[in-house]
Amino acid sequence: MTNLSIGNLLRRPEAGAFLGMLAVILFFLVFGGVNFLKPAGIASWLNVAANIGIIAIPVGLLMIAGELDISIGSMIPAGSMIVAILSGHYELPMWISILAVLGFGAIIGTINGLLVVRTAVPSLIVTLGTLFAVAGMVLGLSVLITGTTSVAIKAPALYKAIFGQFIGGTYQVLILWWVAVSVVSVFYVHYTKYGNWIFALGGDRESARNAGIPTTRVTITLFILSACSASFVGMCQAILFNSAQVSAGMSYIFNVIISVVVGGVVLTGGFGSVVGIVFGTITFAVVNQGIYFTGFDRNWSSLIIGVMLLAAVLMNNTFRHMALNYAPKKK
Amino acid sequence: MTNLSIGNLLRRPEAGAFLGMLAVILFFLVFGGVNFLKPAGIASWLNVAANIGIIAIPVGLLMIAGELDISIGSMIPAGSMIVAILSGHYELPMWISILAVLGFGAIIGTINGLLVVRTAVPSLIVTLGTLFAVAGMVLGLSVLITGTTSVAIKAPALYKAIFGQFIGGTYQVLILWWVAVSVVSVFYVHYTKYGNWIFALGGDRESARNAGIPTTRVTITLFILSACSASFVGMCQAILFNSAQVSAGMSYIFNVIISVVVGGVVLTGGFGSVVGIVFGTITFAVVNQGIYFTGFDRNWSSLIIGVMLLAAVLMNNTFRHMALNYAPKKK
Amino acid sequence: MTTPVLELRSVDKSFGPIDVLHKISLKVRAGEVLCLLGDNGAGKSTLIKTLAGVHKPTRGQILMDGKEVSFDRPRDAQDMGIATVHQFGGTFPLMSIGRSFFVGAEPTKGWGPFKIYDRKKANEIAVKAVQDFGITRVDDGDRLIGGLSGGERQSLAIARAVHFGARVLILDEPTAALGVKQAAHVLRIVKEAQRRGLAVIFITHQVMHAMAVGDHFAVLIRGAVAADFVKGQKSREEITDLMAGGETMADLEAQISSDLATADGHPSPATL
Amino acid sequence: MTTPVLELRSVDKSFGPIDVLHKISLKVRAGEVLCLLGDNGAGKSTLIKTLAGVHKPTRGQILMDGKEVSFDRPRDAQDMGIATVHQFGGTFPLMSIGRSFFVGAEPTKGWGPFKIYDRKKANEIAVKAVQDFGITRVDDGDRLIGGLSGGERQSLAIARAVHFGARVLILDEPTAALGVKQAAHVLRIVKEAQRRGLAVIFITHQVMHAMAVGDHFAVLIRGAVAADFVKGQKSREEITDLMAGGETMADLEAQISSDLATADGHPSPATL
Amino acid sequence: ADIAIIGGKSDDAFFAKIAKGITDATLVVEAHGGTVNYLQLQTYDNIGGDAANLVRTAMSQNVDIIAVPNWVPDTQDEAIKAAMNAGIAVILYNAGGGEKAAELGAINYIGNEEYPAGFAGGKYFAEHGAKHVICVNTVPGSGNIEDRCRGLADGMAEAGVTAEQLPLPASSFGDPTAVAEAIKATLLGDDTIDGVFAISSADADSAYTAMQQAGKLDSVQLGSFDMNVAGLERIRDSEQLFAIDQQPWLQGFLAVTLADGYVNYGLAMATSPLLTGPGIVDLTNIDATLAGGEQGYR
Ligand SMILES: Nc1ncnc2c1ncn2[C@@H]1O[C@H](COP(=O)(O)OP(=O)(O)OP(=O)(O)O)[C@@H](O)[C@H]1O
Ligand SMILES: Nc1ncnc2c1ncn2[C@@H]1O[C@H](COP(=O)(O)OP(=O)(O)OP(=O)(O)O)[C@@H](O)[C@H]1O
Ligand SMILES: [Mg+2]
Ligand SMILES: [Mg+2]
Repeated sequence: MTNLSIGNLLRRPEAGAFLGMLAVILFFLVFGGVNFLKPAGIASWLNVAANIGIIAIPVGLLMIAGELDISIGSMIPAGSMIVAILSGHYELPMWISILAVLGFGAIIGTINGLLVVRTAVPSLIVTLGTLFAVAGMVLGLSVLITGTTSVAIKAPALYKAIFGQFIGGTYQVLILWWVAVSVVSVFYVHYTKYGNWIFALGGDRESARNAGIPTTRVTITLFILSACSASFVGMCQAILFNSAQVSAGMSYIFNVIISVVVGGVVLTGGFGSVVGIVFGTITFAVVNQGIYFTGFDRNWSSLIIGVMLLAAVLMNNTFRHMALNYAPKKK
Repeated sequence: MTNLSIGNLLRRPEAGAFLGMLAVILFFLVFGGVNFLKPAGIASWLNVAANIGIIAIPVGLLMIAGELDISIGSMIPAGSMIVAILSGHYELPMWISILAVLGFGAIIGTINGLLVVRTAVPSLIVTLGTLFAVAGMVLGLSVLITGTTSVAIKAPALYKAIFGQFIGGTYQVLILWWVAVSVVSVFYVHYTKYGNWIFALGGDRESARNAGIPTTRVTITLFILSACSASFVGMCQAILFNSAQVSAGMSYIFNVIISVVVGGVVLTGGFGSVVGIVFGTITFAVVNQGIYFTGFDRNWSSLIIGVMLLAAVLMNNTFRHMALNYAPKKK
Repeated sequence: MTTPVLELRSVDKSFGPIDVLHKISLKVRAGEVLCLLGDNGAGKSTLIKTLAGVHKPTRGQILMDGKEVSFDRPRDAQDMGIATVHQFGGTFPLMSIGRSFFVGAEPTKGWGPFKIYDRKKANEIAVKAVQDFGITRVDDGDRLIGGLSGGERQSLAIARAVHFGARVLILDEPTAALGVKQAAHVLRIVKEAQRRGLAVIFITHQVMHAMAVGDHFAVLIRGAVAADFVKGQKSREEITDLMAGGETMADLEAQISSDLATADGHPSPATL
Repeated sequence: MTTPVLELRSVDKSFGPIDVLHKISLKVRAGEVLCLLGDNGAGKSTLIKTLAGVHKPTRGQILMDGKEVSFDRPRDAQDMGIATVHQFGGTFPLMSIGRSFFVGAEPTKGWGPFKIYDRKKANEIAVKAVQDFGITRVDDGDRLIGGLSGGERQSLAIARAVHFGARVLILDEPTAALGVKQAAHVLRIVKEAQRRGLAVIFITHQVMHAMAVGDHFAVLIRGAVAADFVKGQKSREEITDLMAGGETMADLEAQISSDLATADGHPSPATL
Repeated sequence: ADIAIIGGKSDDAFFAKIAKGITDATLVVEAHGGTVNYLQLQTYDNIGGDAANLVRTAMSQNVDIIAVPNWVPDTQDEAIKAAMNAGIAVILYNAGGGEKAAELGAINYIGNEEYPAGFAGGKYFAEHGAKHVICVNTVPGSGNIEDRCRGLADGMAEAGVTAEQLPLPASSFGDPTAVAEAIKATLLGDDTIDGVFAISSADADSAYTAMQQAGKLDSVQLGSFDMNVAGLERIRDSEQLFAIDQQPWLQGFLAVTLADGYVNYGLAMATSPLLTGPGIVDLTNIDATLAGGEQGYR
């Protein structure tokens, strides 16, 4: 009955992700030296992790609920462009842009969710459709309105401080947002009934519906959250880098999904944890950026990333397996 | 008991894909004019379809069996580079290069398959690992061996005629390979027991194993086929275009998966057909290339592609739904 | 007293071209156990899914307390106090026992946006409810459902419905996967629910179980109500015949036993 | 004659830290029906999965015809003539009836690389086998499994095992989801298999079914063989008590019926 | 004249400027009763092969003339020759070079060349005191980017200083933070680096952030291929050394108008190739450039 036994810890979905993360950090400590864990070194992967992580959490929750969202790939440039066009080109107040960015996320999320719920077309395909459609719309409208595909924006100091600045000259303020999103998500997912609904949805949609869960509402809400998170990150990037581009962030799609799955979320739904996603995101960011602290030839970096990711997941998986088979030992 | 009733036709997995294909062809006939269906116009999408199609069939079969393979994205440049380095740089005979290309496919396929079968890590993640690893290896080795990342190759006429030439100046010889792969696959998948095994595997892996199907062998074979098909296409591209580049074909991953799913294969496995995949590939190629025949503003082309794909799948889906609910009417 | 809690008036249900239910009219009153009997594929599960809000009837009416109702979603039926154990599913392999038990109706503590899921309470209630079924192996509400045996899962699903069933309890073959002890417990629970004034709809293929708890029997044959009678009106043999889809069945045991007696040549097994 | 077809010698099976089977020793001879009884979670399914090649025993031996065998995969067991119907699964919702029936052992025609799957033959045999179970609704082998009722699917799985079972037939709760008619048919099939000289292992929670066909009974309690006896050595009450995990159970029906008799206040339902 | 012109991805900031030139030139073509069909690549994964396919697509549309960048000559020459054999005139622009145009028999070449452009950047860096420059390659393995970096290295080598490539993995492409952090880590890891060369305007934004983060705004100079407004503003504010300009608007505009004149009236330029770059944008010419940049022409 001890709640803190090793068994109970290992049983947690994030245990594997945590060990995978430790392993890659250790690897780069050995091969990359201690610079990697000095403040500037930490920032190098924490900044990357924060950008991915804010999107990875809602996408991970969607995956737990049994759905995929790849339209984030064009929601990021959409968010950038909206703020740049409204506040950069038309010079409207920032708060209007922010509302527009989130509002656009809500609209696309609702469309994704409604299509998935109403038509039974797999969410990969639905969001692929919106991925293309949003990319086309953003490009078409930017060219129509501004005549270019890259718009500069200078946000007022206050908004820059909140959305796009470097704290202490090194850490993106987005890291704080990421922490906030993580804490709120941990609370809602693991400590309220809504989390339970998400897990049930991914476990068995039919049974969840039969159990009285408003499956439609939960699904649509999750799609809105993921679309909004992506457009939010896009907005922050535009504010931080003072400029927005329409080109779609296809690599984000991969990076986010990798982070989520490395974080121990089961691709087919029903299992995972927010903390695991956070660990998975850090693991991915460390693997991706750690290479620059090592002496390895840069041409081989993809090879190292591939092998490290596999190793991290294998470790993760071993533990999940132990977790599922675990039960308190009888005397 | 008439085997040719409309009901029976609609029940076929490819019925929806066929209708989706018809719909997009009609759309582009109306908006793109008749050039689109003249011999040269047909070539413009048939060539694209053939390149995707040869890979889409084994990837689709894997999906039917419940697995994903995204390592194809780096297997294509790997195939190109192997033939370019061996026969272009080292000037070895072509048949050695061909064996090497297929052999490399077999090795990576086996690694993918073994990891998936032995470790229960989701295949998306395993093949993502090999995607990065192979991409890194190809880049690293090319730079190491040739000092550049783009190598020229002039294949002898015989090999060019077989693997990389334009028939009548317009049709890639790859189209014939695609037809051959399709016919052989239709035969094996729909008319032999092996096809049955693939469907069973995707329907319920555990039950399939219990039913005595050599699940491990089937899974590994399918991974080998998909890796080999990708490296084969890469090789043909190098021979056709006389040069090879290492940049990874991430977009191929998307395009192949879209084609397969538009072709009516269920993303979670157990349902689909080879003919459907062929229709799906054509649909995708038509949507992608048809835009060049229309007068639409190019800035909006992504939007049109997205909307068309969604429409094709929605149509497809409606019919699958009817198919699953269909049973001969009792009097 | 005599207004039925739940009533169906000539309900039809088709799936596309397949007609599964034809003009079903049935009533179930408070404190009454309605046994729904019928062959495989007769349409029993489809009927109760219609009552549980999973399907909408193609034609016909559903009345609760004499007033017409329409369930758009299972939630609607639940909110009116109808708890259902479906024939398949209902549990989530990768969820913990406590969470699975309370899914969709989680106990919470705290207030406002800080209402948190009460894991301790949920686990306690769930484990107790399952142990009441005689499944004493299960003592940790955090264990995952995936590791339970089929009967253990089934017991969990029934325990859940009993816990939430306010007015009507619908059980679709609840005893199918259960051991003798657990089945007896389910029957006892059904009777307890009846005594507490709930209306119970009970589906089973076991004559003995049906006769043990049923007050009122309805037999479906090919989607239509072929017989509707109360306890005592028909003999066990008649009921068995009806359950077999109206075909005349010799008494099962008798037949098999006599087969056995006349069969020769099978070796008398040695004791181990 | 007396060499058992299949024998287990002190077989243990653990899943990680969980010990599910302890020192199981059992024999089953040709022409004999071994009924495996036991409470939910006693380990029956785990035991037969070990025999079917799904799990490998942690310790102990499996012997066939007196010779030790080792099954690395279910296929190995099948190749030795052991056909199993598992408690769950076994059918493929999105496959046709004919294909699902023959999955892993497809009938072919033609030769060499052009051996093609004989769809017509497969459909005919499958439909006939299922219709023999009394499920006459199923008449098209191309229909998808997904549209069948639970009982229809179960019948299909049993029909499949009977069709392929050469020497040993293992049925894990085959009658659980079946209607009266179908269950009777399964029992008849078990007896027919026995008469043809097959060894049958039959798992059920229904005493009546067990007593109707069993020659030889083994009761598992918490993963160990608690009793092993032949037909006639124990009374029905004793068997029922054993099935309930060794707890003393009053006769089920009697108890419930008497409960019912003493219960008062429940309304006598009006006829409709 | 019915003109087909082939170009890069529609969301590529550089090609958006070419597209603007094409759109402007289309007015002229249409006034002459002709049409312009702009065929764009959808990805850069197989740039040579896809461009060759687009040439064939254009052939199938019975156009009079095709304007195409010859990105991968080994791959595209065959298709271009096939078009000419079918009686379609060809004009090269953006990539390929004057020699190639002459060899193939194309009417002219309009644009600049990757290698010399890189080379010019290398020389400019060296002249401004850079001794060790990194060429940040976010698309390793793509031939034209390799050429830029090679040119840069050779241009520096001529002055006796060095440049090397920093290839980033594909997972960083399109993620400005990941690109910035990679550059930052590299700057922190090697104090001898005093110049960063970005292959696109978006990467230059990231590179600037990286320098800022590494605290090396004073010791490291930034140069880039192409430019956007943010980049031009940096040059104005002396935060970026220079940008290499190819004048993409001119490339698109000239390619289409020349093609139109050639087909309709047999007009041809006496000068070949017509070079639109490389030009260097730095403090000396920033004001005019910035004005054009804000309207999407530079
Ligand atoms: N969604 C559906 N689509 C098409 N046909 C269906 C569907 N659901 C059920 N059916 C058909 O309706 C008939 C009745 O099915 P139902 O599951 O209600 O039977 P049941 O009486 O519960 O049988 P069992 O005792 O085997 O559980 C069956 O023939 C089945 O094939
Ligand atoms: N893969 C597994 N991992 C861990 N525990 C398992 C596993 N399979 C079964 N068990 C445990 O082993 C015990 C026996 O399970 P089994 O399925 O064999 O029971 P059973 O006798 O078939 O019960 P039922 O009559 O309910 O089908 C159960 O307590 C179950 O929780
Ligand atoms: Mg049923
Ligand atoms: Mg069992």
